Order: sequence, then structure tokens, then C-alpha cells
Amino acid sequence: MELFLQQLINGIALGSVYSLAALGLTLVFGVLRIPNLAHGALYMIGAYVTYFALTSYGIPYIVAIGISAAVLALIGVIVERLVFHPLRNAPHTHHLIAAVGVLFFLQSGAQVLWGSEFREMPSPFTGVINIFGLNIGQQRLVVIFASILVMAALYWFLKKTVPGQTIEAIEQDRTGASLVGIDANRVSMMTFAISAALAAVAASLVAPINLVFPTMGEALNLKVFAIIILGGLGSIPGAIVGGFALALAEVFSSTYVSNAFSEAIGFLFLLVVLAVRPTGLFSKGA
Amino acid sequence: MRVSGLGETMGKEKGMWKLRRKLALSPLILAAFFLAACGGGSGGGGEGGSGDGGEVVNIGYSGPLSGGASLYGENVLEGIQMAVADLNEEGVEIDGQPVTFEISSLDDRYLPNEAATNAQRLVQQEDAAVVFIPHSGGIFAAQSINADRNEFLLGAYSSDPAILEQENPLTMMIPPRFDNYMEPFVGTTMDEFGDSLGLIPTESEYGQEWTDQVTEEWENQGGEVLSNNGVDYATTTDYAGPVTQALSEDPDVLFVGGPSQPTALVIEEARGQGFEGGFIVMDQAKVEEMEEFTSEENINGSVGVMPLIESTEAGTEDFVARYEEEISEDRIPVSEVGYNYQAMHVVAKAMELADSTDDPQAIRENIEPAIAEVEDEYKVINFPDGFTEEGHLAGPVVATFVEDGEYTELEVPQEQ
Amino acid sequence: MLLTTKNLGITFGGLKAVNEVDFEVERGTVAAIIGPNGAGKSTFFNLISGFHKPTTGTVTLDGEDLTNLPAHKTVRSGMARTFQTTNLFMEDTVLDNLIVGHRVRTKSNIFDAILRTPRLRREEKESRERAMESLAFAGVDRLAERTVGSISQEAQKRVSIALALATEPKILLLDEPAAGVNNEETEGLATLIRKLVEHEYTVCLVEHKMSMVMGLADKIMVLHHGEKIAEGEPKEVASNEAVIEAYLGAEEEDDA
Amino acid sequence: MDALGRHWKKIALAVIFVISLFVPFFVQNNYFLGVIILGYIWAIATYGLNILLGYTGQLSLGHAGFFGIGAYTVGVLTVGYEFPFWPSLLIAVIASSVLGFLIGIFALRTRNEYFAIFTLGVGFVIYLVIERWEGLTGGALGLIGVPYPEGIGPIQFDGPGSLYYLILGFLILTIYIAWSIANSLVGRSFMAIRNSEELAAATGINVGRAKQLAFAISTGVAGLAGGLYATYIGFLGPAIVNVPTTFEILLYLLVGGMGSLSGPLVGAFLVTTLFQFLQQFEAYRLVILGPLVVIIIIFFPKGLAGLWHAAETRIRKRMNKNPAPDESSESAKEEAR
Repeated sequence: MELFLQQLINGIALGSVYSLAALGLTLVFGVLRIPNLAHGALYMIGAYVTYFALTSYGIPYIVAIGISAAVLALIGVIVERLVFHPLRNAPHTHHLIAAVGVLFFLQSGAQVLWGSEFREMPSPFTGVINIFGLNIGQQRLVVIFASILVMAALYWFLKKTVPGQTIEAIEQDRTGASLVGIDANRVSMMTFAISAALAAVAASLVAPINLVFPTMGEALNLKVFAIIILGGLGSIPGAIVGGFALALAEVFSSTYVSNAFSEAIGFLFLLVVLAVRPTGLFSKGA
Repeated sequence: MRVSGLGETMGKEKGMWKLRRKLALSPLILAAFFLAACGGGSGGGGEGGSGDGGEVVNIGYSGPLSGGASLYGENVLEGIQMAVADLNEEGVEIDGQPVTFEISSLDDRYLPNEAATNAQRLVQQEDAAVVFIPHSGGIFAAQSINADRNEFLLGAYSSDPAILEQENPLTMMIPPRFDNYMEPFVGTTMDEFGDSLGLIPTESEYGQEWTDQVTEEWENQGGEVLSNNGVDYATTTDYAGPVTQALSEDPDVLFVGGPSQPTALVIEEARGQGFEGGFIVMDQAKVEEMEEFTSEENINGSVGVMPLIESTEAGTEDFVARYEEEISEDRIPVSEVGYNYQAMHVVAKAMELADSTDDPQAIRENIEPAIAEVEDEYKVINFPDGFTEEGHLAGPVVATFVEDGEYTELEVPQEQ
Repeated sequence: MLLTTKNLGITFGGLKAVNEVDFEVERGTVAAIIGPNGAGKSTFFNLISGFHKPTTGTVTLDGEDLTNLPAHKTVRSGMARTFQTTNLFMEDTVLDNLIVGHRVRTKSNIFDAILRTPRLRREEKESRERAMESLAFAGVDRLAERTVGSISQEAQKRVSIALALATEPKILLLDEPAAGVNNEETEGLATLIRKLVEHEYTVCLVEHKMSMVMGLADKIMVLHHGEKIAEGEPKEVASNEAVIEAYLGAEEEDDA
Repeated sequence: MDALGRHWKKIALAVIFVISLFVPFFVQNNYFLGVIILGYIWAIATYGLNILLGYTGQLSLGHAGFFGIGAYTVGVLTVGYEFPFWPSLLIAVIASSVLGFLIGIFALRTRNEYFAIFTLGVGFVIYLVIERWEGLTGGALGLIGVPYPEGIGPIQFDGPGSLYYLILGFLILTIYIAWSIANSLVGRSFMAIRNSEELAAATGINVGRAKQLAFAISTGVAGLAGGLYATYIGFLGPAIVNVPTTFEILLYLLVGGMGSLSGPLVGAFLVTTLFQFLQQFEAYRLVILGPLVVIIIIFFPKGLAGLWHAAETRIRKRMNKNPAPDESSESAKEEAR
């Protein structure tokens, strides 16, 4: 039972990170139909920005995350303008390929600029809390609460603000939204900005319990894709549920089945879901 | 229809314009390719050297210089570079001719086929007679070409004894065989902490082999091996899950290891979750590097390879100082740097004795006598005292057991 | 009767997009389906041609039950259709777009292709000939070597009808054949449709332009909110109260 | 005019063929020969992808997985079970093709991005299976000592020179297969699907089955390339099966030109050579390559083949002394008709 609870907490912490990263990816897909394979690279850059804000400029952790989100939002807009905007009418294969180009550039660029060594991100939340015989790292609690906060903020933004509603409108009905006269360009840039900022927050939250290095986004990249496909491309609740589902599946399959299996499980699950429901769990009208 | 017809016409003109723009752009792209290619030709190249020393001897290197394993690849290269700098400064004469050593390094992204292609290139384009490769996949691939297709001496930096089993006549295995660590590592931790062993190693090829060997040895010495909770250290986001899982079986000792930094995280997580036993640390992880990522206390009770900086060889101290001065102030030289540094010195001496810079056979035959000729100042860590039939730079090896923040020496018996 | 539907209907998410429609098309005639926007005309076409699976009812072509057959099989049984947007491949030549139209009547497979068997050669030749014949029938054979993107909208409409013809159909389902072309050209397309009937093809079309339908169709069915509200000769339908109301009501909705 | 153009192409093809025959004679350098041989192998794999992506319009991101199945089938059979090479290669092609067909049953239920990502998942799972199934594949350690093919009659395959001809032969076979598919009703069905699945179905093409056929051919060709790779390199490790290899093959196809016959060869050859040239840039290579990919996809989505085609059309127009009336004016005439 203790093991179960401990792993449950671990799974929830991991799931919050997955969900945050997946949210950004699914937003871009839902609004722009772009499967952004470079998302993991944006995530990695986000971690580096926070790292340097912390270590080189001594900016407090929480503020550093904010700065990182802002910087990444800008990078997101630049990527959208330079790469995806010119391709807006191209077939989907072109988006995928262009995204791979961006991925190459960001990842190798990070290596060239900052070297390939592992870096440790200091966080003020280093202690371990002991509740009911469970040992929980403070940073993990920070990850969980901050993620919930960010998700709530995103929800509020999409539902209650005008710019947010325009994003949602396009996501739900593209032709309808364009009829109403929504400026697609603005929405497009805004979506990329939010997506990259979410990736930055996710990376900055998880970095203190892991490390910062140029290929840190690689492993996550495939996983978040599995998540958003699982949840249904473009579905926000799908991304959140999918993120937690994958994390818990990984943690518990390694606990109760086999460890070698846990990495494959996400993908096997994904394949099974898609084989049964070709457009994912939460998609509207398969 | 008039309107749509007009639109069509305009569309076509636009199309034409676009085409023109594309055609205009294409020479630019070609030029970019060309520039890239030319720039590439002059890059890479030599390291150190006064430049006036007669014939140039190219030493080949193919290793991961980009991607996740690039730090490791760079460390190995640094060792060779430092040795070459020594040699060029000292001035080496081979067969009566002064020579200058240069290093041609190529990136293989840790891929075996790239390593083999690079090795061919180094031999054929750069006339390298010796090629260093620091990963077993690349070594195996190179072994399939170095004896018959292109002759070169393979400087194999991998502690995997399987590279000796190929009976390749032109392989020089550089580091100590990892299987020799098993007995003292297992014995020490079992005596100290108890007889159940939990496993959280990295899931690389190397990790797998270590895991098999540790498991076998632990069981041989009468201990109990618990379930394997290994995860790929390169792709894991959070180690809490596997650590919780491993600790739930209440092990006395944990087997961990992969790159140093993630290994430190695993150890920290285990201590954070209340683990008080010992660690067997795979030789890929360096205790001295781990110290920078977790507190010293956490590392107490670990057995692992001897940190180069703690080594007592004659040249170690100077070497560490030079590394800080010439290579990096932030990083400390790890054993990869040292082993390859020594190996390069052995190779140079073997060339001197063979009176040849380009006959891999002759160089190979002179490795054994060359070992004794290497000056003490170039000995920095577990310097070999012999060269085995199978092609291993063997010798007495000292590992370490960390006790109360002290690195105590641990003799590693050498049975081949 | 060549084409018969009985109780044909489909439900999307609880909404009856087409509601139990009985419909018949006589051999060698032109039948038209009209109705305001969103009346379910295209959905009805999709049901007949196997693009949607009906939730109720049956489709019979020339005595053969086509209900639940996938689209490509209905083509084999003699059903051919066009789309509102022609969907032709703009960068290829007209002829290259057409040759595949005869594929459904050929048997050569991948091994024929690799071994270049006589069967493949013969069928290739047949397909090419059939394509040219169809183009000639549709009056666009002189455009055969032009790319589709470089010919006019009307010519593209003709090419897509030719493509349908290349499949050797018994009945042609034309989905708004005159959408996006001017009045003069519409007349030309109407002439083509008459020519089809003269050559013993049967035509069923969905059309928005009342003028075209009135002059062309032997029989008209009016759909409104997925239900058949009228059926008969053009004159009868034009004077039908329910039809007029439906169209007026739809206009009001559009205006709103 | 057209006949001249065709003639010209045939001559060029013959010249290229003759040159390719003599390559081992004037390339005495094993490194260059090795780069060329690997270029051929990747070209074969790229032809496989072209059949699916270029002709049929379905982006599979699991291509390296099937390449790996071919490679490992040969590797496991020859090393683990001491099978002769030739039957192993045959089994490799059949295995990857049949597996492709079976996976296609599920994968092709999905469309567009879903298909791409589904196959990405398939590729990754194949990689994980190969990496983890130590007993069969040697796990992360890999398989050592895949033998050269056995000789056929008097021909012995004992070095890069003879292997060059073997792999050239398979490349020509692959190109022939690609050509014969492209120029057949089967290929026309594929291209009709690429253009519009709806229209293809409305012309009576069994879209599902045609896609599945294209997928099986594509994976079979990938398996062939994998099998040749195994015997040429002699060593197999799981890294070659991983997702980045798929992206590399995709890059070759993209640079060469999707849907063209020459594209895969040109792309694979040029990019592998370029990679060798850029070697010394090490990590900087990808910093250059990334933007290059983006530029190509934005400005030259049809790759070099498309560029060549456009240039050719222009040159023809220039050369034509009695230029055809401008297309727009012609269509205006047509309207006036």
C-alpha cells in the first residue's frame, strides 16, 4: 500500500509534466493542424533559459520560469513566422518535415552554444517531506501544484478572455471562425507563443529533479506525441487525461509488470487505441 | 467567369514569378553547400604541435561528438589531444625523421556504421595508421574492416571483454576489463552492507552487460539479487518511480550507473527516499563527477572506479593541473581522459620502436616493449604493465570504496 | 427502374440527415435532386454511391443490391459520380488524370506491372483508348495533353464527367455539375448531359440552379431537412406549395 | 521536340549506367567506394519510402523500423542460425513486407497526421523490441559478424569491389520496380489516391487495399535495403533502427524530390555525400542542415527533381523559336470559344 501511494505521487508528478508539455503540442495541432515535432526542442531551450536566468543572473526560481516562458513565447512566434507561416497551405507532410528541421537546428544549436554536458538546475525546494511514511521531494509537490495552477490559468484564458476564445473558436470550427472574421495570423502566432511557453514551464519545473542537457527533449518528444494522439489530436482535456494516463501507466507497469515493459507500454497502448479508434479517445466524431 | 479567369491568369503569373525566384535561389543554395563542403575540408585537423617538425603523422579518432554522448566523446578526444601536445613539444623522431603528430577527429554520433565509415576515411584520406574509437558498437564494426579491408591499428576504448573475443589481430584495448571489477565490488559491498542487491542501472548495451555480470557474481558469492529496475538514463524524466520500486524490496546494496550525472540523481533520489545501504557504481559513472551533482554524504558507501584525481601515479598531479589550464576550468579530468592519454603515449613509443608510422602490424608488435619505455610523467592512472596476446593493455588496477568521504583503495585482481 | 432506393436514411449524432427516402430513376432519363442548402442532397448521393453507410433502407442498381457496399464496389456495379469540387490533379495532364478511370474494369496487378505482361500492355492500351473516347465524348479531347490546372473551370467540369464515363457506368451521379461556371457554359454542360442520355446513359444530378434543372430533368425530387417533400415532373414540382415554402423559408434563414 | 527530350534522357541514363559500372576501377579508395555503396543502400530504402509517400501520398515515419526488420532478419538468420545469406535475404524481404502488410491493416485505418504518428509509434516499438530482445537480437550489444553473401557460380563476394556490383544490381532492380509501378495502372491507382482519396474511390479504386499494397511494397523494399546493409557493414546495432534513421531517409527523399523516379537516388546520394563533407563540422552540421531542410521544404517542396523539371520546362520554352502563345492568353481564347 505504501508502495502504491508512493508510486501514485510519483506518477502524478510525472503526469503533470507530461500534461503541460502535451497541452502546448495539442493546442498547436488543434488550431493549426501542425504536428510540431520540434516541441521537445522548445522544451529543452526553455529549461536552458531558466537555468541561465537562475545561475548567471541570480534571478529567483519562480521569476526565472516566468522569464523563460516569455522568451520561449517569443521564440515560438519566430518559429511560426519563419517556418510554419510560409507553409500554412502546404500538405501536412511538409509541416512534419519542417518541424524536423527546426528540431535539428535547436538541438544542435544548444549543443554548440552551451556544450553537451549535463547541468544541474538549483531549485529552492530541495527538501524531502515525510507524510504517512511517504518520502516526497518538495520539488515534486511544486511540480504538481504549479502544473495545476498553469492548467487552470490556461483554462481561464481560453474560456474567459477574448483572445483565448478566438483560439478556442478556431479549434472547434475552423470554417465557422474564419467566417466570423477572426484574424488567423494573430491566432496562429498567439497559439505558438502559448505552446512554447507551456513547454518552457514544463521543462523548468521538471529540470530540478532531472538535468539540463541538449537532448533532454528527445525522449519526451515521442511521449507527448503518444499522449496527444491518445487523447485525440487537438483535444485539451485529452492532453491532460492522456498525460496522467501515460505517466501512471508507466509507473505502475514498472511497479507491477516489468520494468523493460514500461517504456514500450505507452506506445503499445497508443497503437491499440488507434487501431480501435483511429482518431484517438477524445476526438469529436471519429 | 471573367473574374475567375482573371484570377487564374494572375495565379499563373504569380506561379511564374515564384518559379523564377526559386531558380534564382538555387545557386545560392548550391553555394551554401559548396561553402559548407570547403569549410569542412579545412576544419578538424591538428592539435598542438610546433608545426616545424617534419613528417606529419595523422592519428585518427571517431567518436560521438554530437548528441547525447558527446561529452564522453570529447573527454576521450581530450586525452589523445593532450598526449599529442606532449609529444610534439618534446619532439619525436621516428626512423631518424622528426615527426609531428596531428589528430583527425570525426563525429560518428555513436553509430557503429558511421564509426566504420569514418575509420575507412581516416585510413584512406588521412593516412592514419591508428584509429581510436571509444564505443563497443563502433569497435565491432571497425574490427570487421581493420584486418582485411583496410589495415589500421584500432585503439579500442571500451572495457567490454567481448572486443577481445573477436581475436582481431590489430586491436589495442585500452581500459581495464570491467569483468575484473566484479569480484572486489561485490565482495566489499556485501561484507559491508548485506546480501540483497537491488538493480537500477542504465539500459544501455553496456548497462546490460554489467548487470548480467554483477548479477552472476553476486549470486556466486551467495547473495540474493532482487528485480531489475533499470531505466534508460538518457531518456528518463523522473527517477523517483524506479527508485521507489527498487527500495520497496528493501535491498542492502544498489547497483547503479550510467553517465555520472544521472547516476548522481539516482543516488540522491535513493537517499532521499531513505536508503542507507551501499552502491555498486558502474565504471561508466565517475564518483568525482557525481560529487558535483549530489552531496558527498550520499556517495558514502559506494564502490566504483578510482577517480583520476585521486590516483597515485607519478604524472597524475601535473596532468590534473594541465587539464585545468589547457582544457577546462569547470570540468575535472575523468579516467577516460587519462587512459586515452596514456594509450596515445604508448602508441607513439611503439611507433618509435617499430621505426614506422604507417605499418599497423609493426606498431602492434612493438606495443609490449613500448609500455616499459613510457616516461613516468605520462603515467596518470592504472598504467599498464603488459600487453596481452588478445590485445589488452593490462596491469594492476586500483578501484575505490568511498568511506566517510575518503577514497580508500580497492585492489582489483587481474585474471584474464 | 435502373436505380431504386427504399426507406434510405442516415443519422448523424441523432440528427436524421436523410430520412427514409424512396426514390427511383428510370433507365435513359435525367433525374434531379434539388433542395435548399443543407437539405441532405449531397448526403443522399453519398448514401447511394457507398461513401456513407445508410442506417436504414436499401439501394438497388439494375436489380443488384448495393446497400452497404463500399464506394469502389458501387463503381464496379456501374455507379459513377462526380464531386462539387472536381478534385482532379492539377499538375498532371488531362489524359493522365483520365487513364486511371478505366482501372476498375482491368485486372492487371503488381506482378503484371513488374513483369510487363501482355495483359498489362493490353489493359494500358484499353485504358488509354477509353480515356480518349470519354474525353472526345465530353468534347475536351483536344485538351488531353494540357495540365488540368491550365484549363478553364468548365473544361475541368467536362473532364471530371469524362472521368466518370471512363469507368463504363450505367448511371452517372453528378454533384452540382454547373457550380462555379457562367450561364453560357451551364448551357453547354446541359447539352453534354442531354448527349449522355441520348447515348443511353442514365443521369442523376444534384443541382442548385433551378433554371438548369427545369430544362433538363425528366423528373425532380425535392429534399428538405432530409425528407422528400415533393417528387414529379419539373412543372409539377415548380408549382408545389411545399416546395415554394421550403425555398422561401430557406432564403429567410439565409438572410437572417 | 518531345522525342528529342526523351532521347536525351536515354543517352544520359546510358552514360550514368556505364559510369556506375566502372566506378570500382577508378575509385581505388575503399572509403569513397564505401560511401558510394552506402549511398546506394540508402537510395534503395528511399525508393521504398517514395512508393508510399511519393506515389501514394502516405507519410510513414516507421520506415527505419522495417529497414531494421530486414537487417535483423538477415543478421539473426546468418549469425544466430548460420543460414546462408541468400535465403536469409529473401526471408528478410518477405518478412518486412508481410509485417508491413499486417501492420498496414491497422495503421491504414488512420489517416494523414494520425497515420504518420501511428507509424512513428510502430517504428519506435520495433526499435524497442530489437533493443530489448537480447536473446534474439543481441540487444543493445548487437550482432557481430554478419557474413558476406555466398558466391554465385564463379562470382565471389569477398570485398567491397564485388559487393559494389551486387548492391548496384539491387539498386537497378529497385529502380526498375519503381519505374514499372509508376508506369502501370497499379501506380496510377496509387497516384490517384495521393491526389484525392475520395475521387479515387469514386473511380472504383479500392483505396484501402491499394494503400496496403503500397505499404507492403514500401516496407519490403526497406527490408531489402536493410538486408544488404547487414551484409555490407557486417555488424548490427539497434541505433540504426531508431527514429532518426527514418528522418534521414525522409530527408533524402525530400531533397531528391518526392514522387519522382530519380529523386531517391539523387537525394540519397547527394545528402550522404554532403554528410561526409560536413563531417568536420561535427555538431555544427545539424545547425546548418536544420535550416536547409526548412528552406527546401518552403521553397523547393518538390526537391531537386522538381527544380530540374521546372528548369527544363523553361529551357524548352526558351529554345522554342516559335514560342507557344502564353498560356493565359490561350485559356482566354478558350473562354471565348
